[in-house]
Amino acid sequence: MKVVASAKKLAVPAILLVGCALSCSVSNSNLVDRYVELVVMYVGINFILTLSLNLVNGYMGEFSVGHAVFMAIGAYTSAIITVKVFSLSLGPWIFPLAVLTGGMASALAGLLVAIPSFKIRGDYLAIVTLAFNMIVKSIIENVDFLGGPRGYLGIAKLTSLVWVFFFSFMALWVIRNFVYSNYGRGVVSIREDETAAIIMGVDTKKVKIMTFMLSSFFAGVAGALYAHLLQFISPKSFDILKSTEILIMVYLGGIGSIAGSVLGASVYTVLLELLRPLGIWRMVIMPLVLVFLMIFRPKGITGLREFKWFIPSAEKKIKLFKHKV
Amino acid sequence: MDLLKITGLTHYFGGLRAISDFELTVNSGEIYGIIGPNGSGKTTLFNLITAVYRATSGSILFKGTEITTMSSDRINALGIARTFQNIRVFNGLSVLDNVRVAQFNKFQYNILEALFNLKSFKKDEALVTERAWELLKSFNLDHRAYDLAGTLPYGLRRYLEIVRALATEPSLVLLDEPAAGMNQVEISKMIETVKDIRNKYGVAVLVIEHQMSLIMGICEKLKVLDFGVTIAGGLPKDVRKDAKVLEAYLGSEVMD
Amino acid sequence: MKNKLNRILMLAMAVSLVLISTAGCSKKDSSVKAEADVIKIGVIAELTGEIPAVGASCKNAAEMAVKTLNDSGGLEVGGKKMKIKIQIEDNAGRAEQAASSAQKLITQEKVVAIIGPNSSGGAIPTSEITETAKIPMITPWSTNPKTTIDTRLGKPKRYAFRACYLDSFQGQVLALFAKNTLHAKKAAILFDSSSEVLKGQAEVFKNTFEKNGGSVSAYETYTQGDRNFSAQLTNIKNSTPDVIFLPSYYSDVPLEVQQAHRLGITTPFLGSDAWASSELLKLCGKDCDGYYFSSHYSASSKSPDTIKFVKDYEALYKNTPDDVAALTFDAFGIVFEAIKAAGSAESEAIRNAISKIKGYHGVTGNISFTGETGDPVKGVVILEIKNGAFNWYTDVNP
Amino acid sequence: MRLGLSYLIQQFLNILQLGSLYALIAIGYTMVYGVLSLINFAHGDVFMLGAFIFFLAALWLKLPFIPALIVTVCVTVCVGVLIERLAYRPLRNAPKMSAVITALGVGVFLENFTLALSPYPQHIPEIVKNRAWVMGQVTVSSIQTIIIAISVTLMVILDFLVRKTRFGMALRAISWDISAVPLMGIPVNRIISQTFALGAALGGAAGVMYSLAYPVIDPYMGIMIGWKAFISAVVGGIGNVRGAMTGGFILGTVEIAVTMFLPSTYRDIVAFTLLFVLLIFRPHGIFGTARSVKL
Repeated sequence: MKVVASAKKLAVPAILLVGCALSCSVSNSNLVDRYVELVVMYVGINFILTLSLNLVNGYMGEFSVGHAVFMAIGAYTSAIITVKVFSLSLGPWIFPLAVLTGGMASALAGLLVAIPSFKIRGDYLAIVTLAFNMIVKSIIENVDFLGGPRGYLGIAKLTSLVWVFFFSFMALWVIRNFVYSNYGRGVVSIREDETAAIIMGVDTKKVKIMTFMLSSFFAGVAGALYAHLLQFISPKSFDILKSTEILIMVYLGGIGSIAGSVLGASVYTVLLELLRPLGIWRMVIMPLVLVFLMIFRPKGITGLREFKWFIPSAEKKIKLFKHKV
Repeated sequence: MDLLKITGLTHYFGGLRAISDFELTVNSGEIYGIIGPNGSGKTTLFNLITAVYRATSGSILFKGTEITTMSSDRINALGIARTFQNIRVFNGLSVLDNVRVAQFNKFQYNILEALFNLKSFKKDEALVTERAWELLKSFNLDHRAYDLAGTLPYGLRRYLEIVRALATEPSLVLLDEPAAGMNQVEISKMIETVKDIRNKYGVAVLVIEHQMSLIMGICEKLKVLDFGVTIAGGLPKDVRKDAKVLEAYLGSEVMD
Repeated sequence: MKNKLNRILMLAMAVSLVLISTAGCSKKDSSVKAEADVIKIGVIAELTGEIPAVGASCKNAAEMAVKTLNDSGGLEVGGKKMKIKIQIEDNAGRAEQAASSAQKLITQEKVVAIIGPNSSGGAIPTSEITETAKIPMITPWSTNPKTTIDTRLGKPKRYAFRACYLDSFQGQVLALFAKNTLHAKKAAILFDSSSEVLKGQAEVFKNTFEKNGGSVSAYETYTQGDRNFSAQLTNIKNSTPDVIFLPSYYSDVPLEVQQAHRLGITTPFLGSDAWASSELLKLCGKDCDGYYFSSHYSASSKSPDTIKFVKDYEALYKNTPDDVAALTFDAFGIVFEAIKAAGSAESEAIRNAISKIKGYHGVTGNISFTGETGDPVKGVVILEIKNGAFNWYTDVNP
Repeated sequence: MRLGLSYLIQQFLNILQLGSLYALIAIGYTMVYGVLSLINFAHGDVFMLGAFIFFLAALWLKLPFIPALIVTVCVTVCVGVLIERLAYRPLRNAPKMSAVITALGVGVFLENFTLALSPYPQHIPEIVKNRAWVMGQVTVSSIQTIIIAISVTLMVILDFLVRKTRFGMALRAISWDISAVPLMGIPVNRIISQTFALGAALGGAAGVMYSLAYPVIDPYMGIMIGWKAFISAVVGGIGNVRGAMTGGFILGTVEIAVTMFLPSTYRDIVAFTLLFVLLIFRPHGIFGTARSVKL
């Protein structure tokens, strides 16, 4: 028994270490096609985005439609740090710090949505998030320091497969811990019945702040990875179309499920690349696939279930979260 | 000391007076009943105590603290828990999680400890889970602990609500029609449960009920409301004989 | 239940992995086999997304350029005739898709050069990838100075070229044209502030115009997708300018001009290369008559190359070629010329040959590269809209 | 900037024109939301289809204005009903958000399908002779007049339909409680189809008038205006027809007023910040009310 327990304790760092080593050797050797590697990195970034939005839209049952705004804040903050604040030679070492700072800046911005959410709910909160997305995009367009609509340039290519793996894994692990803690139960209780939750002692304001901040933190992390992968960001990269793309990945995969986010992000990203030979018809077929998937699997691919590895061992026996609506 | 002391409580819905000049004192460990015809303002009273509504005037003191302007979760942290007339368990959470989430105020760990799965987090989680199991066992709900609350039958959901309320470690529980829709056998089981709440957990109970058998079986004191006005109060045997009460109930329900 | 989900997850992951790798491998095999007598060039175009018309023109011109060459027997490389094959990828007008298209073209299709993307938002990330992979790329239409410059090092990128002139040059030419030829003292500007290109043009115009003694009486903006300009135009009307500089995409121009006329504005408009599409004539009707704009080329040019290009294009696509089409055609011309000069279809040799091109007679005028930067030396054409046609007015060379 | 009376009148006319178009499209959102609690994101693209069908009717069939308008409205009604049948009805009992995502998918499909057939923007021929009447410094155009007149007429008719007819009563009953309605003998499916038909008709009509005012049409024209109409519907209180009309005019006013007084670069920042603030003070829009919860 003891051996099993200590093995379990080591599982998380072990997976992290092996994964990092593996992704490091893959990107340094020529084993994997650069294109495949790039697509895998897109999948990772999209997974972080999807999972972080899932926290708000799936677990908490709100409808945030402006998730790209947090990505933008993380991307711009981290880019400024690696370009303006620290010299180029320090870049690679400062990178994880820049990513985390980007995430924190974005988490602070998450407060701006969390506080209205105390009073505003449902479709009205959706409009608040939409408005926030438009406001920030418009501000970036008007600030010359950020390059305006021309975009922010001179970003070094610091995102590698290793970092994408590392941050995807951290997002998965941290959000899993959150979801299966009492904060996470509080989040679901807000979705199920906010009035009852607050009467039963759930500090709903605190839970909402935590959820929005955690969600926007990881969106910011994804934004930072995105910026240092493409080496170019502009307000257009974070417009309402990007937000709807993330939204589609969340509902395609399945709400309130970490496995759903893994599947939603991978299926969407890979399909978009696989359909390339269709040329202009790719973007006609893609939404059709989505509509058919929704009709035949209205609850997303995972349909509210969870992959058992993602559930902490103490919680395994519990039947899974099911959705009211 | 008085546990709950309500003085001059008045509440308006628009122009309609739902509760007027209400007075109530509940002592520790007491079982107090509130009866009255439909629409007499009983549930409104509970909603005022738990801050779902804000009182137009008057004061509510709990353990000597003014709670009239407090938020619902703070009031709960002070020691008031309740159940609802139309059951409101968290259908999408498991039975166990329903009981665990109600211990929100009991958690010592902070957000970072939770996010990084640290020792203090695991210790607290284990403690809270154990307490949840104990409660579930003593109310015979443990065999359904892993099921979603939404899949429980009506009667069990009523008990789950009571367990959830007790999980917040209250000193006063407000029960809103706990025996609604129950038959005589089930009612007598509920009577035992309510007595248990007081005797085993030392919690005072304020109960609203239409089922006179339950009220008369357990309440030490009674208050009768009609159209928001207190028309009688005192010991159950005195209230039963009160002329005004008989008049208010005439035709609507036969007492006992 | 849970087991089923595990299986679904595993299956999905396995399937997608297999699909990606087989897609990659099969492509690799075919390209290895075909490599002997075919040169592969990649095209990244905005077929969907916000500027699909640009992508459509780019695709048309690319297909025509390659077809013309292959029909004439192919390209002479080191004494051997070789055919050209193009692979067109859609970037949906988004940066990340431009990057993945470029990476796919390079690693899976093994192209020797890339033409495109046209928008700077796509061209900049693409140029970063081609720079690493050492594959030359020519963007037909991205006028952003940063496309060919490595901002971090402050040096020109080695493998990034463009077929068009720079915005700064165009803005200066237009400001001087307004001041000297149109004799304007007060100018109003209305532009799409969400477009990096148009905002740049407006800024350069404003600076140059003010430096040369003019004044800007109104500086109004709108955002992509706006259709109602009445508020801005009313402001402009009240500032009584002599000329209105309108760096707007051709699809917006007719709306702006017609709404201005409806509001009783009679001040002449002056446009930039964003006007240059034959669609403008159809869309604008008589409303745009008498206005001037700058362009990369003139379809009514008397140069025999241009006449042939316009005739061929019209025969194929029933449409007058716009400047994106002309620039794409020239980008292909430059690559073909470079392959011929280098006598090799190696990327590095092509890159070196492109940087040495002098006085290439393109559809859009004479194009030379200095060898130092990827920006060509070429002139601006000023066109006048008259009787429903674009007429050549003057050439301004650097 | 001179703020003469004529300037204000001119801008007021601009507000009326823009606002009535927003209002017409917003009604489509709000009615569908009322019966199904579904944000019909494909509505902006039905509006776009309206403009394209009008273009085809005018160019190919060479129809004059009124017949072309009628043909367009008929076709968009069919499209609207078809979308409901094929894409939304199978999801009637699914989670609400799945239907919303389906709507997004249908919208993207309509956009890119149109794009694949016509990558270049199209120009609407001058089907209505445009005249401009100059009164002092104010210019009134015939197209402006037509747009405002038709929109207002349509809105009055719709308001009458919702408030006074059996259909309207059924509509309001469904939006109150869809599960109780079949018990009262109301054919739910038929009413929902009719609602979609009506919404699509207004969207199509708005597309026609939009392309009169702004005669360059492209497949993506519905995205931005769709979002803005959705915002109008929410500002007015979603589910409320009069609220949607008011919301449309409010959004039009804010957009134009901001451009009047501030550099237009800041229009979006100011307009959306106002929206943000409005929702903080009126969390359910202007006409919306919180559904009270019974404990």
